[in-house]
Amino acid sequence: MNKVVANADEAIKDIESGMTLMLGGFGLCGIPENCIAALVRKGVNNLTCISNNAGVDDFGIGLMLQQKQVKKMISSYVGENAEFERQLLSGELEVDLVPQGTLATRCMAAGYGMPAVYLLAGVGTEVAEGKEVRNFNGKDYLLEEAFDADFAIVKAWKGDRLGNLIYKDTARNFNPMMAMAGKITIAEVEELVEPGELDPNYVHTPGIYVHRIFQGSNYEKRIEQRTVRPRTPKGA
Amino acid sequence: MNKVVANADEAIKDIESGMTLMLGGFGLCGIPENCIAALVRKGVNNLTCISNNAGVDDFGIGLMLQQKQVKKMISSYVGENAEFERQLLSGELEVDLVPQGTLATRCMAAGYGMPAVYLLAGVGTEVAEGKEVRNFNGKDYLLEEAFDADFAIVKAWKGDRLGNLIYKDTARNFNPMMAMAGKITIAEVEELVEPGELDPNYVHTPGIYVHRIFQGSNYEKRIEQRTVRPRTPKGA
Amino acid sequence: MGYMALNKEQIAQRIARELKDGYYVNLGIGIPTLVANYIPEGVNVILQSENGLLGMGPFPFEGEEDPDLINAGKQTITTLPGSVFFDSAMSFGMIRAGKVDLTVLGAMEVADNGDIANWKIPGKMVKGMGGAMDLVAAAKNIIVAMQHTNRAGESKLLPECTLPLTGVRCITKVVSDLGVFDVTEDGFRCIEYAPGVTIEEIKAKTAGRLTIADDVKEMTF
Amino acid sequence: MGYMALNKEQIAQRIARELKDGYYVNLGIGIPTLVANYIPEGVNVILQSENGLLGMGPFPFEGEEDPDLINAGKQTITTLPGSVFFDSAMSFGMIRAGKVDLTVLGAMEVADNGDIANWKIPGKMVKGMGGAMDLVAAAKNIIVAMQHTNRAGESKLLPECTLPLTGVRCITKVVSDLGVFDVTEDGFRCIEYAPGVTIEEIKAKTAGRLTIADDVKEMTF
Repeated sequence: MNKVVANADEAIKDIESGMTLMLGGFGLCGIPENCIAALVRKGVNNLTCISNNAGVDDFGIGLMLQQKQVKKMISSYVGENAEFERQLLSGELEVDLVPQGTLATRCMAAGYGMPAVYLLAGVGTEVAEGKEVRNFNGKDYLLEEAFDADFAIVKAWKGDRLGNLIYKDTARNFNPMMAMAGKITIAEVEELVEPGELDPNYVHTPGIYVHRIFQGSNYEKRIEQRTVRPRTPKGA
Repeated sequence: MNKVVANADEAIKDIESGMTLMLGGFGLCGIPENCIAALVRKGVNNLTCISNNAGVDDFGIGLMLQQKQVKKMISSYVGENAEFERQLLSGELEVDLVPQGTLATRCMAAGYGMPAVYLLAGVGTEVAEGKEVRNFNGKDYLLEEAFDADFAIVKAWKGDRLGNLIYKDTARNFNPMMAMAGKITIAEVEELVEPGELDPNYVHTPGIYVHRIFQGSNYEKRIEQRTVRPRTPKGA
Repeated sequence: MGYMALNKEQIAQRIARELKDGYYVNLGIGIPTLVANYIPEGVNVILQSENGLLGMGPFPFEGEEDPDLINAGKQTITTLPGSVFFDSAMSFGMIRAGKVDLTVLGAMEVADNGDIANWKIPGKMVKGMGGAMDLVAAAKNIIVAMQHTNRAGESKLLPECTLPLTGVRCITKVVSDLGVFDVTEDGFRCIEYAPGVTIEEIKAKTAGRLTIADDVKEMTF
Repeated sequence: MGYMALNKEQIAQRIARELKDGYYVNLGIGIPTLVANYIPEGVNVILQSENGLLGMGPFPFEGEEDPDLINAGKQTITTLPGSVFFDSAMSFGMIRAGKVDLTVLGAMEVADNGDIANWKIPGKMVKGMGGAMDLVAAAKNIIVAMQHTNRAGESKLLPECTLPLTGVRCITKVVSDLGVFDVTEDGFRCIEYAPGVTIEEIKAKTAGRLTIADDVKEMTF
């Protein structure tokens, strides 16, 4: 069993215009940079993208927005992106804003074979419009359906030939749920290792969920908000 | 912040008769041996126990059954236990048999703040009796409610003062979901370590879910089915 | 002339031929467990154990049993390179999400519409369904390993199950001691018969609707 | 006569007094983030960042920023001994399950029944709600850090929110530049006023129902 493909272009070769994609990452942290670049090269369009954010103007999903490849974004937060706002206000782009926890849980539901779950977020707000409201134990919940994505594209720290993945720090974020949720799941990793090199107790995404894997290259890993504290002066 | 208690007796001191408990483990693997022993010593009864299995006659939850401490078992499989069967057939014990995946997911739902989820298992069987059936995308599902437990009692391999836990091998099983699901969660661990000793990327149960933790002792870790293969003869 | 029916090892051996390279497979307790011993050369499959393991290895050598490492039958086992542990919720999540390609399990009764009963004998046996209901509800490809008849010689391949169901219209194939049967809209379709077993015997011992495939053939070992 | 109102740091400082030893706390973007700088001596709290971290530490030293280690505001941060990473589903799972003891967040408007609006200005701003709707729907204890009035001097503590809601009847306390207000059945109850601010000014600048606690007192720093 070998799920390894040569590179991002091969991994995404059968992604077609009009498809629904999940893309991992939070802000620019833990995003599948190589696959996004390949999608831009391939030029598919009319995509529906499920991703917590929409990148910034010149990085992440922002690169796909620049090329007008995205028909609809399903996200929780789409600030930091002027081109996004322009396309949205001009009507070129549809957006479905979903509370972040609901977004994560609708991915998880898909990966866990649950067609729908009841969640708290958004009760009494415009997010609830058109949704079933149901009371359990005195509290109202919204019925939220699992997402249905043709491909999930995730970024992991390390992975093996069988598709087992581990993530690093907060670059984990949405990646594990999306990895579970795609009909076909593509994983790009910083380091591809042999089966047996990852400790079986500490794999975050079991390989059964992953269909294709490759070692990415030239990761930029851009930082959105570089915040630091001063060093205590040396020898002071 | 220090969640450490001295021992099992202190950890369970406010568990009272009539309460609902979740107990981790699969068969005799990964069960909270120390807390079960303390519950037997304390002699509380009329308990409702949510646990995948009911132990064997003289170990695990079987020890509580011997003392007639259990009013109701909520489990997926209760074979391997003659005393259990006797109490059940005589009407002393109630049992609610739940498909194993549904059992796990109803624990998870509680830990994830989901009051109910739709699941496949049991549609068209007697498990579906009295439950809402709903069709999503052409398939029928049952509405299954989250469990509501006063205490969850789990067994981990290592844990720290803050309640962070890691499990070993298949001793993980139901423990992580139950740890998330209890109103109060008690963890017994084989090794109690200092914060910082567990790699933050590989903690299975974040300490926020755990209220009390102690290092257990004298683990028997009994094996139910000792199966082995012959060694190739040496120097043959 | 040859055997009159398959023994358990042969049932397992025949089922093993259904495995395809790259499959994720869940093997139930009993005969299904034996299937692991007959995986064909060149076919790599990964065994899922629903208590939380992908990549189940063979039994350990004596003295190397680890109480923390068991399968869903509570047997001591080992791991393989690339194995992964996970919790029970994720385990059944992957089952429900259709990630397991093939499930093999035993049955007390099956019906010609694909129903299966294997968890309860009212008033007699109250062991519980374990993971069987989740598996049959979700798996795409379910093969049942079973004896064709009970001890009284009565058919266990029925027009309708008499015992409480485990799942409805879910099984795809039955391998019994007498033959191999696809579950079709027309009921059981016999596609192979055990060496020495006659079609007449199969007809006599199958209570459910039965058709015989045009190209039915004798099983070989 | 002292200040005429609190600055942002002082609002954060006042909110920090609400932290109790052992609390798990989620701090939103903006003023709430500053609360971490004023945690009282002897009070140990663990900060949750909803992108997947418990035990958020201070900003890194220059040159030690790690792009894989950020908070929900996308700022580079550090960990502390005992920190844990997890995925977004678990992060919001613990929020929904009520494991986070206190949430501090900003608001554009609040209403005297506990409603809050902080995610959308129709036709103007379409950034999205991020995790705010999940947090306000689930947290038991929600403190809002905000300016009492908008740039035009109009009250943001209203009888009813005019902007699209983030959550209904959920906030428990407001700390504004003018004072501290519990949210009660009778609307906002002023329990403290900022040094140099008069009750009359608070009354004039609060459009929602307002009561003044009998033991109302001046805030001290």
